Amino acid sequence: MNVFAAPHLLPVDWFALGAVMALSAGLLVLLLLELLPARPGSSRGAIVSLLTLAAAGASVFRARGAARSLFGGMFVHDGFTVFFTLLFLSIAALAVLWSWDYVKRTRINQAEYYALLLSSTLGMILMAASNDLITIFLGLELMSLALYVMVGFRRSQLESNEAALKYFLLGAFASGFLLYGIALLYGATGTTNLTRMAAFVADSPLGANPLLVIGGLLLLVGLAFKVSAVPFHMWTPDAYEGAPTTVTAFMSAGAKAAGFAALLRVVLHALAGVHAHWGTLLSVIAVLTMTVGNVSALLQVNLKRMLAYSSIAHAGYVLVAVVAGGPQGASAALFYLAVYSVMNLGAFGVLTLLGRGHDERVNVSDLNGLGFRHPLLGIALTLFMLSLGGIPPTAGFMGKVYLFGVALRAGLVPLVIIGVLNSVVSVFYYLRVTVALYMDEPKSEPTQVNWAAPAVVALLASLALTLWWGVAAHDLLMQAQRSVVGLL
Amino acid sequence: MIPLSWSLTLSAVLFGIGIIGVLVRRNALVIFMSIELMLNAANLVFVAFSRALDSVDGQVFVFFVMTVAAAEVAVGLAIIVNLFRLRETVFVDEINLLKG
Amino acid sequence: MTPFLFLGFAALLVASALMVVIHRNPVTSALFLVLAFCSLAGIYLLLGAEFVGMVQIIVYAGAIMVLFLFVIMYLNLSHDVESGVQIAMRRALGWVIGALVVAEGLLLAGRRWFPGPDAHPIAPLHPGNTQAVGEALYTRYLFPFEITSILLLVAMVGVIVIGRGRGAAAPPAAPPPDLTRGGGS
Amino acid sequence: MTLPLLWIVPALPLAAVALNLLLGDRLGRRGTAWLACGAVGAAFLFALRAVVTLASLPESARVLVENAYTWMRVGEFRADVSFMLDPLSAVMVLVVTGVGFLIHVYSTGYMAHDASFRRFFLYLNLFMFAMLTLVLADNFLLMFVGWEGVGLCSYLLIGFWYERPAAGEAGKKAFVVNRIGDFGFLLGMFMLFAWCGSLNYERVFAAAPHVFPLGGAVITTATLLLFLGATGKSAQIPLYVWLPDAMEGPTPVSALIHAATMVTAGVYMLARCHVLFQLAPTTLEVVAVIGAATALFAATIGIAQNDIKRVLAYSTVSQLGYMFMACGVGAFTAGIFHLMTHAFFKALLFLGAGSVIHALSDEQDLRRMGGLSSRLPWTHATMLVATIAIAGIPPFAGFFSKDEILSAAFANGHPGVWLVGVVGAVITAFYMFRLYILCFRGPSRLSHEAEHHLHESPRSMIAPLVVLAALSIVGGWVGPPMQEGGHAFERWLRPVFASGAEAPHALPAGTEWALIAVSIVAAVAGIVVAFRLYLQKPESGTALQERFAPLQRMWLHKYWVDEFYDAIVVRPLAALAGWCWRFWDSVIVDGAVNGVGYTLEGVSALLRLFQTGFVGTYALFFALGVAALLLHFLRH
Amino acid sequence: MTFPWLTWLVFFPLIGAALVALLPATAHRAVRLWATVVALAELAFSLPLWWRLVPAQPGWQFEERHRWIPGLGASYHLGADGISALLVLLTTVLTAIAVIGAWTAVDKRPREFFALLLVLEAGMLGTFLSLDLLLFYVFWEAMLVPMYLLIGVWGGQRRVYAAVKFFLYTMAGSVLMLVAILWLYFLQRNATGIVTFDLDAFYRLPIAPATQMWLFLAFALAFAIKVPMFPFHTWLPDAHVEAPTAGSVILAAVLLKMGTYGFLRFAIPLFPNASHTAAPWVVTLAIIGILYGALVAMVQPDLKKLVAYSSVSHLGFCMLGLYAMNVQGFAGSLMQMLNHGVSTGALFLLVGVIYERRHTRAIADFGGLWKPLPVFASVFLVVMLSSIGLPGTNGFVGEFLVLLGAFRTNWAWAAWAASGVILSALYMLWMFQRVMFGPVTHAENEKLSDLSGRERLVFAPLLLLIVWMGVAPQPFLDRMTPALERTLELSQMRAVMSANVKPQALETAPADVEGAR
Repeated sequence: MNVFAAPHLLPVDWFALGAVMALSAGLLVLLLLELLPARPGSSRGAIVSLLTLAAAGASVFRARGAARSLFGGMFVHDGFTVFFTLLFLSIAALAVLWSWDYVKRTRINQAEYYALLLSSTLGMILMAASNDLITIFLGLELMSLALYVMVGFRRSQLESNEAALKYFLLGAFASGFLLYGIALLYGATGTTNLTRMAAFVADSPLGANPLLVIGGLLLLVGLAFKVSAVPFHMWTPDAYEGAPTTVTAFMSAGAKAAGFAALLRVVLHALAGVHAHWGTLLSVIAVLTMTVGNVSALLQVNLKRMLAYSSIAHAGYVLVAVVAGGPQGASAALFYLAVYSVMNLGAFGVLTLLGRGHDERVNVSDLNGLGFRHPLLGIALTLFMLSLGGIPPTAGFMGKVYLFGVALRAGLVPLVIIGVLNSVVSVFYYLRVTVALYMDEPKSEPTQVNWAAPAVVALLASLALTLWWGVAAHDLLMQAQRSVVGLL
Repeated sequence: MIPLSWSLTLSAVLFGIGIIGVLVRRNALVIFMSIELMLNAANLVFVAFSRALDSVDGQVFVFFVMTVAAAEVAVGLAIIVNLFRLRETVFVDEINLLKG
Repeated sequence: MTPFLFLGFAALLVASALMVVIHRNPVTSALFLVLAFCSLAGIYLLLGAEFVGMVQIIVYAGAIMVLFLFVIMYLNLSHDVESGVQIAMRRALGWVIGALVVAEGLLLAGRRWFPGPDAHPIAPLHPGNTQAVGEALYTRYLFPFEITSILLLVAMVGVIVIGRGRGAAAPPAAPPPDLTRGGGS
Repeated sequence: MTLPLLWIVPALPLAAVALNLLLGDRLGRRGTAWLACGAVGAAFLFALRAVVTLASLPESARVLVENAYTWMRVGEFRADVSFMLDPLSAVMVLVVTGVGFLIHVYSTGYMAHDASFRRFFLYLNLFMFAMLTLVLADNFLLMFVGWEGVGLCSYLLIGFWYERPAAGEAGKKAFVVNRIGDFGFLLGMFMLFAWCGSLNYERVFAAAPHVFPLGGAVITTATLLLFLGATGKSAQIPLYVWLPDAMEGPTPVSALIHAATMVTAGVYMLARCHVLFQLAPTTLEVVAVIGAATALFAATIGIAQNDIKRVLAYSTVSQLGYMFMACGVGAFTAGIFHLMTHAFFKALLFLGAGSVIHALSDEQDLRRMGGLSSRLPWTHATMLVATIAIAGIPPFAGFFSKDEILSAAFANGHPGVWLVGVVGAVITAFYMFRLYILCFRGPSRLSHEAEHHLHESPRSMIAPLVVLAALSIVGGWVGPPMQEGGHAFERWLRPVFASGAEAPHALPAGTEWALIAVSIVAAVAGIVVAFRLYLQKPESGTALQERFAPLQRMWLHKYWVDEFYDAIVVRPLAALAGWCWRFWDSVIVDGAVNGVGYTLEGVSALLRLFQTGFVGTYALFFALGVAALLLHFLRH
Repeated sequence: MTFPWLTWLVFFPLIGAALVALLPATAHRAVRLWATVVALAELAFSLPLWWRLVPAQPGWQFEERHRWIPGLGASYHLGADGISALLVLLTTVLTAIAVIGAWTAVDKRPREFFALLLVLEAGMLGTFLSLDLLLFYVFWEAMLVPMYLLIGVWGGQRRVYAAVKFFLYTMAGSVLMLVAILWLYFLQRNATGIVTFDLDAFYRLPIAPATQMWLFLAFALAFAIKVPMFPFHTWLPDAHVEAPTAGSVILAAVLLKMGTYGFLRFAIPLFPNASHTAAPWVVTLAIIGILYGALVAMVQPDLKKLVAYSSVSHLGFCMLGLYAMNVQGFAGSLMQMLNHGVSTGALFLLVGVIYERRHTRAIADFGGLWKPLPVFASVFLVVMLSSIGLPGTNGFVGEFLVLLGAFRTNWAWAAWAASGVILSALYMLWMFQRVMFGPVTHAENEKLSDLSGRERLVFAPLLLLIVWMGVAPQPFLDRMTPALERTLELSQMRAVMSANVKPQALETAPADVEGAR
């Protein structure tokens, strides 16, 4: 055990690692608490998780300035990590708030639910923070396993279970590719550490080595699956629709962001040297992703499915930033991911209020007339939709402006034009929601809304951020730009 | 000594068989097995390279992969069992409630 | 003599892998999978990775496949009936595409390729491979090692959640699955 | 200069309009009548005063300008609201206010029982304002204001009895046809501004000789465009078609607008721009020919009409033709002279006709009149005077002006025009006396209740008739022929037309007398024939009609011109519009827009087919994706 | 001036909207009252732009500039000149009138209705006053939302279709403009190293003619759809027909002007060379629009649709004037914008009045209305006359100057356009004849009530404006002309400046990336 004493092995900055440890601890606490019987309808699960997240956030925030590289460069604590850690923590926090009442309503047993939520958050953080393919892989698996279970959480329901099965099978399939890719990269570069890999790639005549190419390609495929980029997106609508709505909200924001975090680290950092050769490839994927996502969403009447497709499309937008590359590209991706997470969580969150008992399905027509009956809900949903569509003065607009601006600067004119036209197409189905909210009358009895204090808090929080980043984007912008400096 | 190319080719073939298995079978369990084949193909690559590069890391990776695989199998089988409970089938082409 | 052993194991591996994919009976597939794993373990040994070889046998062939078999038995699955034009078409497509991927990979790899540099001279493969692995595992790879622990924990929780018998989690009156309801309009 | 207060002349009717609007029905009929007539009367007095002031000036300096305010000024473009009085506008303003005043008075009687009495005088005063603006303007733009303003008022007054569908139709027709003319006027103005850099008369006329070469293409185009405007306003071929329909309006309106004042605006405009027109001989030719043609054409139609007012309408068109003929042959003075006399006797004719119609309780068909001479002595007498005047029997006013035109045409080398003019004179005399006879002489063909209600008009209507009759007799004496150095009227106008070289009648006295004789003979011939055919032996008249049945029918249907325009212009336009909307707009343009949407939805439906819900399919696409990516790198 | 006048002007309606929205939903009277008060107050606040504007003074007046997103170089920059000041006044006047006009028309959810109306006003004012391209775009796009809701919630039968069409069509045009704006932004950055969206900066930036063409096309598309110019007009009739009266009024009176304003403020001065190259095409479309709009209007069976198509025709005049590229044309165009705002706004109000009474807009359902509704008919008459440009009404001044300007550039343009004057008289008078003249054909029209006191109050200022701007337009011209002349000089100067600039790509120099590494 002298190993642990060896100082050069563990130059651990405990605050830098704080998030990881806090989450692990919280996870254990949650599980252990199950030993004490809870009184019916208690919210201790939620409370504990919120405390955990708060603690994690606090510790990371405290060490936000520091730049550390732990465990021989496997876990790096830099601006990038901080940004994403805080993002994931807030996503999780919002998800908890949304779930607070939802899990009670749908009789999901809380301890496991929140435990899994925390662990998948942990997985995401690892994906963003790790500078080594292995840890990325482990983090991804951690996140995914937890999500598989959460998607299938309401196992007595056919949809939920089917969704879990599809997500799981395809996910495992994808991680097979991912792993093979890692293996080949390891072979080609002799290391799994991204920094060393970058160094190696930089000073070797590249594009030539098939191992590297295939490896990078398969790695890309694995991550593309997680961010649901076309043609690896087909699980998305089904999984999103079948999953409990809160889970959908959580994964639509978190898993995607985590996938992109890893993608950014790999593509823009480790394989920066090859990135140039991949421009066309990524562009094609980006275009396909945007277009397929938006166009498929046009005819959806099931809101969750529609939003699922829209999330695919948004992945496409972020991919444009990835194609643009460089620090600008990365910061644009960060900016957009933050914005997207907030507005998307908001949108899905509103759906959690609408689910009728056990019927997860929410059709657009279920919203008929809600806008005037529940003004807050109406305004919120409308603004989220506008933001997703990129209409000012909302965060979504600023995100698109920055993102497309960066892409334009990188000379990706056709890509940008396709992108903006796509956003027009998307507005068509986002508007359908507002049409239902304000312009249609309910045919049957109106959908009832299950208000709950935590949900309202979450709603207001997302709403505030969506608007604030829409009118005053400066701080977030600076944050995003500063966060990528360490990365590239 | 065994040339690296042999092991790589072998792993490639194994990986391919895995993919094919996933694509052609309709029994969720068998599909899952094929996925395990793919993982093993990856492992083979790791081992081969750890040999070629004269570094132990590759083997350590294999160890992690196995752990992950075990975890996946546990969860996956649980899901499949649950599926069978609900649907009395493990055939993936009899399951499409969610589509369109 | 090693090369011949390698080729033998390789042949066995490929054959049994193919059987896994081809054979109709899941049980048989599972057994062939065990065989495949064993032969793979053999190859590991030949590549000088004793520890991995052993773990391969113990974990995979031992634990994982047993779990598989157990499940198959538990669900007592008989032959898969695989007939009908649609299925046939999918099978054909599957073969073609799978083959395509492999072929492309091999073609691509057929070009001049080279492994990366020797990354860690500090951990030479001296006899006593297990020790080396162990050292690496508990020093450089301590962090991932810890993560795997959480990973396994999560897996356990997940299995409990999903595998737990119908009860607490189930709603008193779960609505009957309405199979006509698709996703779209 | 403030003293002569030009602007008050148009301002007075406008003020009346404003008061009329503000006070509304509180005024009562009496008040309204007083207000309207008073305003116009006052305007007449002020005009008179202004003219006196003008006359007091030395001949060379006979022009009064008065700038009210700047209307628009953008860059180098500037248009003022400013008025100008020179001998020409003096004539016009006196005619307008004078005749206008009489007609106002007449109307108080004529419209006495109409429901919307107030609205009538509102419009009438508004018209006076617009007409005076037109006449007094000192730049083209302001003239255009009056020009369109009178058009508007004529629209309103024609459609005054809006319950009659025909009235609304006629009003619209009048306005639109006039717009076609205005279109020309507008473009003409643009050309003048583009070349002369101003729209002010003085500047334009000063600059014109220098910028426009004599007979140059530009000036010809410009003047032709202006003339197009004139044809619209003054009902010349090809745009005369609105005037006959305009008879749907109340008769005083016909008298004021469609006989005495508005329709002569075109002639006034030509006279005003004579400098320009004399730079474009081609245009003058066109004017002369068009004028002559119109004179004859309209006259022939007049023969066959049975509606008393329509006959008068066509005679108006024809007389306007004479005026243009005059301008065309360069005898602007003669044109204005005839304008004035015509204002007198034609107004009188209309008012008389109005009196008849009034007496016969709105009967307008000549075939149901006759023998009224005894029953309506005053009307009969005055009408007779007017008829003789228009027929051109000396010493009545019409003779002098018409004769001057004809001799000028002959003198200035347009014998063809002259001939047409003479023929026209015969026909004019003929149909005018036809009208007179059918109306006043012969047996009564009145319907019974018309007979019953028959009564001479009130004093308020008779008085103006008498005044006008007087004018129709003496009006021409200001311009007797054979004067040394031109007659009084000519001398009065000389400051205006001096600039343009007015062709002097360099005719030997003998020719002069001969021409006079010819025109008198022509007139008498027409009258005699009329008497023979319609009074002494009507049967021969009918016989004649049988002989020339086709001709008769052609005239009765006005040469089918309306039908022709309908087929050539109106229907195609309507068809085009319908096509633009139903096919082009709805199907093509909007179709394209919606098409995009439909296409996208189609693609969407297609994409959803791939989302089968089977894991197998998804895995297949997944693998395909991988294959595609590998292929991409295999390619290089 | 120290007081942030324009900011107050832009955001006061928002405050008012919030205030109205917070009233109890059932307090209809209070809602109307407060909405009116707010609108009138806003009108009062906008008056300084008339009194205190110094036309001759170059540069922006009432200017305000604050940091907004320094990271992007976007600033909160407001300012007015003769052009925008007049349009702002138009906006405030018409909004006030629309609010009062909608008193009785809106019985369904008046609170939300009036609140949205005020929000819309804020958006429009922001669009006219912002001098930072990003800010401009934000207002330009954000303003779609309230209009969309106004049409979609309070509209007629096919309101949803119309609303969505309006939103998507307009947005489809403007997104490309956004791309162009970003392009400009990077051009600026590459050329001068300055990071800014400020209009003044772009006014100083020479742009290669080839590049100009692309950027111009992007801008022009956005504006042309808003105007709307000929092939892009089909959203307009739908939107107008479905929109509630107040919506139509605002839409016609103000929203369309944003397109023409955009051309005048951005497209022409920023891309003079491209504008000059494109002028023949733009003018051709404008003239087609004039004639086509008039023709199609002629055969419309629906009053509102007729007025909508007449707008297409009138806006054609505005475009013609702009692309005459001389000061008369500009002035005429701007006058025409104001005129169209007043006249067409009034026309829509009139149609609304009659729709309120009869719940139909089909011309065939009317006839002989003069008898039961003399006052209504007279007002209608005057408005119609101004709309067909009779001298003495505002319509003439605009049309005349436009045609004059056009003639000076190319006589054929003026000739074609002038024939539109005939057609406009044709369709308007024909409509008037069918609606007002003749005997009363439908019994239910017999006992229609004439304009109420409130309605007269609504129309009085409009009629006043019609006459004032027709008889004494000089105050307006004085205010706009200097600004227009400056715009003209600016574009000519920029044309020379950019004539021989080489086009350059936007890709960042490799050094850029290295620096970031």
